[in-house]
Amino acid sequence: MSEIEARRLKAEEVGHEKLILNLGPQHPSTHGVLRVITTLEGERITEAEPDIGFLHRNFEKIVEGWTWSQVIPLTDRNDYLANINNEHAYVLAVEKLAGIEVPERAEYIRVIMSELNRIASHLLTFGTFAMDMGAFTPFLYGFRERELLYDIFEKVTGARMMHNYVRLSGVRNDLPDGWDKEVLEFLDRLENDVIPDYYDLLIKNPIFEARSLGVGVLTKEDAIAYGAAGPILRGSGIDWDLRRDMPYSIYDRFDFEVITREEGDHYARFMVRMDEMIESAKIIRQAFEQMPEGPVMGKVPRVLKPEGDIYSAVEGPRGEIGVYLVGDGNFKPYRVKWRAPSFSNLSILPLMAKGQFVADIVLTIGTLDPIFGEVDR
Amino acid sequence: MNWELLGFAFLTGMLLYSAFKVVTTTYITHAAIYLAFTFVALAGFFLMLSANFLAAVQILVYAGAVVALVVFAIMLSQRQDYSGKPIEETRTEKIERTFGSQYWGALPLVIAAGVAAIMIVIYRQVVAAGYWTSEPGPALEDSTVAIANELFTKYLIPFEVVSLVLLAAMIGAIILTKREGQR
Amino acid sequence: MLGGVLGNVYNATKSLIKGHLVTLKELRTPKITVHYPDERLELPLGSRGMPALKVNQDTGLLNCTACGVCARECPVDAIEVEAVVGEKGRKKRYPAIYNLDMTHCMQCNLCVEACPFDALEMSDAFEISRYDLDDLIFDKEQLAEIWKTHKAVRITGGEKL
Amino acid sequence: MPEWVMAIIKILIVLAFIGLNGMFLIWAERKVAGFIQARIGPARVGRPQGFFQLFADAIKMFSKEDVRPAAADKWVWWFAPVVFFTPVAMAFLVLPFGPNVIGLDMNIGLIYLAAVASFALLGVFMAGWGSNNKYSLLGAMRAGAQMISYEIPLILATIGVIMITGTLSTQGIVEYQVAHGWNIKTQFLAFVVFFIAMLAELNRTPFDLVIAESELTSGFFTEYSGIRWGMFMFAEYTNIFVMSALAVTLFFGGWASPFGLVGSVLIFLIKTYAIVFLIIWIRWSVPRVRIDQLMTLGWKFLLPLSLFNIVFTGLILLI
Repeated sequence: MSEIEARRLKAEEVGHEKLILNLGPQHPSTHGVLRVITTLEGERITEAEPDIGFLHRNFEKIVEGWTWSQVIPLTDRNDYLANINNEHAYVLAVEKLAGIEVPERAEYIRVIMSELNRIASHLLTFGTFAMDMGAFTPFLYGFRERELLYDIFEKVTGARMMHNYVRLSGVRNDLPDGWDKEVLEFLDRLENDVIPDYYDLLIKNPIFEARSLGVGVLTKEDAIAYGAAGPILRGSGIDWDLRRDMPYSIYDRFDFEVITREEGDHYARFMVRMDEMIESAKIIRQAFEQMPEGPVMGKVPRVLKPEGDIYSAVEGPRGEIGVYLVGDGNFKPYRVKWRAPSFSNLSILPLMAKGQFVADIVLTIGTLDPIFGEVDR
Repeated sequence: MNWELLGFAFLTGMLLYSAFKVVTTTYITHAAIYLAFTFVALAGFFLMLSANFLAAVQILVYAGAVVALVVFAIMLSQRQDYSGKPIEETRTEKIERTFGSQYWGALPLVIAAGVAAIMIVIYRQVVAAGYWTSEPGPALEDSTVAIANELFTKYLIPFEVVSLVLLAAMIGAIILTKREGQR
Repeated sequence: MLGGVLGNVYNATKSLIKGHLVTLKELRTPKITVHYPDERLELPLGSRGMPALKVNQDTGLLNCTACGVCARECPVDAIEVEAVVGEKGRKKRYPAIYNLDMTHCMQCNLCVEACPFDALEMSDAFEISRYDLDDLIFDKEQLAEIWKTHKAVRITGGEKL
Repeated sequence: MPEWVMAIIKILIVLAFIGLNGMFLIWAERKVAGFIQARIGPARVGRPQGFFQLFADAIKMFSKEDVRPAAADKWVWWFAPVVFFTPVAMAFLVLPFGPNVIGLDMNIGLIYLAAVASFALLGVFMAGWGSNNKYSLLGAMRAGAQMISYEIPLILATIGVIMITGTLSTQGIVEYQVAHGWNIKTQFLAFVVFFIAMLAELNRTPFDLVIAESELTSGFFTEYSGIRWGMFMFAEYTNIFVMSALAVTLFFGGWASPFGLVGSVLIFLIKTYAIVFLIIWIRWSVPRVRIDQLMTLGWKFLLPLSLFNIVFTGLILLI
């Protein structure tokens, strides 16, 4: 007996008429391949159960057969919207484990690229959230800006998405000449033209406000209990950002604010992302000012056989990307555990979906913004 | 060719067949859809009688709104699950199983056609005998205005009373259908 | 209360009109769409397509010595190398077979970084779709051909583009 | 020429117009959407603006396989596009294209239009039920709630115009406006209500909950393909044209020219397509509302407003 039949029988026993609706895995708005089994009463959801694993590709086991440096291109594919952040997380962990030194300039480049990637990811989230709400145009505006940003990425890393740019002890290559000007131009345009347009087009729209204000509220307690991360945590009013609270790399040298909102609804989570883009721009500007000249690659030991275990985490666009590594003195990792923020964020969905309209669960998935490369790994 | 007669025959057939199906079909949604077609055929009769306004109102109120509400009520109250008819057995097979031959499926059509034929004969006889040959009503222009004038002068009080009764019925229905906890 | 409602209506209308003006403005802005097969974007230097085998300009031979480092470094085992050791007239080892399986390759640049002999480069050849999977396994002649016909650049560690 | 030949010719003209207009609007929507979204839209077939895309689309639609879900309610499923399409075509009977270009100048023109429009709901129901698909069913339920709720303000909004012009005939309304100026001047409130209700009747964004591709995939026509899907599309876009034409007739003087020139079919079409553009423009600018917000807007805002408009117009007329 399939689970749907079982649910139907259960519903019949209770004597209520319930409609079991399968959202996904092939559904235009489930980000990636998420299947949510929802039980409906009219248009209200009484129960929602996410079913994941359609994109499972055994990341953690595969890398046990690869050398330490071979893993880097694969980390790109975990959260494919935050490639540099993922590479950064992994590389930081290995560097800590093996005690590798990183040159100053490489640290700055890593920070700049990570923050740019955060902006790219939030631009996409802006777009997909608008599309979940039925507004198609902001989606394409978000994508347009992101594409321009990817052009900038391509000039440095040689690829638009799967950069494979961060290396143990540094980054693969130095920034090309004049690249910083391009980035700063993009940031100026983003802050002065693009984001105000977004405000006019979508965020101040009365329908947008009606759909997002006070909907899908996540309380502080629940956010902590479910291990929410990133903008979802901060949207519920918890002031926690790894970049400030557990500074890694060189984040303690920058002056930026951690955006929090008290309400915990769709609007709050959405606005946290919008404001974080501006904070990221701030960090990038400071980084360009402070950046020293010098090499971008340090010395990597010829034979890399670290021993011991380590947990290290970075703040990705979706929250804490944690990497737990165990090395047994071999040229391959003994165990890699990937703490994906989307996974823990998605676990809140059943709680938040209860009592919502069908239309709102789509928005809830939109603000949780899970990336299935990362959820299923 | 008498176009009027042809139209009458068509409408009669449609009306009788769909009315027959409303009560005999086993699927309640189908019944509602047949009901809509019955109303449309009825509107066709109004049109033939030059009562344009009534025909339009017939479609607007009955075929449009009432049937929609009926379908709504069906969908909201149905106890069975939502799968339509069983797919194992086609209609032809079912008829064959019940009657022994699939050709019995045409029975309602035959009956409808027969009744339609009888109606046409009667119509012709009656018309030929001159019973119904009243003068054609007043010119078309006045139909709407005439109805409005009647409604708002002569029948004003009954009209308002009916609307009040309907309102009361509506509120009553809402209260009755609300579940205990929601009151 | 009525005033509040009217104020809301006013604000909503105003912001709706503002939003519509944004889309109206976009009607006239220049489009960034590129009609791909007819027009192409200039790829930046170092844009990664598929790897190519570098040919020595003077001798016309491959730089590759078939040492097999790239094959070992490749995470997805896309490279297959077999060496021939010194025939007459040629000093170095050279590859008898050098196959690159583009059905596996993820264009990560790791083989180029590993190569100690300046024999591999990332070319900007990205239009590599074929009707047959077997055609996606490139042998050494094809890889050299790609190096000759495409812009290729080698980035190994830390230098500027 | 006998009357029935004329009738058949007229029907053919209307069908040809529906086909061409539907294809043109689909193309125009894609083009406008493209330009609004910083793209260029269709540009391949018939360069440079992709005008022949509409024929390519039509050919594709006709040649695609007509897939019927195994568990569909066969006849209901089969008839739904027909029931949805017919009323739309019937509406052309009373649209006043020009001074003498009208199918039939009925004295109940507006009520005829309302009746015909209300019948399309049955097609939606049949499609939603017959597909035997939960998304379709939800879409049909939403369609029912939405269309019933918004038909009332839609019709009530026209009553103000009827009271002023004193006729239900569409041609009569236009002739009144030729003599007395456009109704939009006196009936602005009615126009606002009419326009919002019209968007909802047409299932266009921001009221496209019936289709709601992010929630219900495609609502009631999720299961349709090929020409059957095409019929829904044609009906939908023709409906946009009909409703815009109705708005022009009621509020913008129909075929009357604004500058005192002779009115003509061309002016009527220009006005109508201007409204169509407005509808397309709105679609690509706003998000979608939720079902409860839709109901609230319809019953608590538009209905009182349209009633107020009637009372107000009546008072003015009395004084």
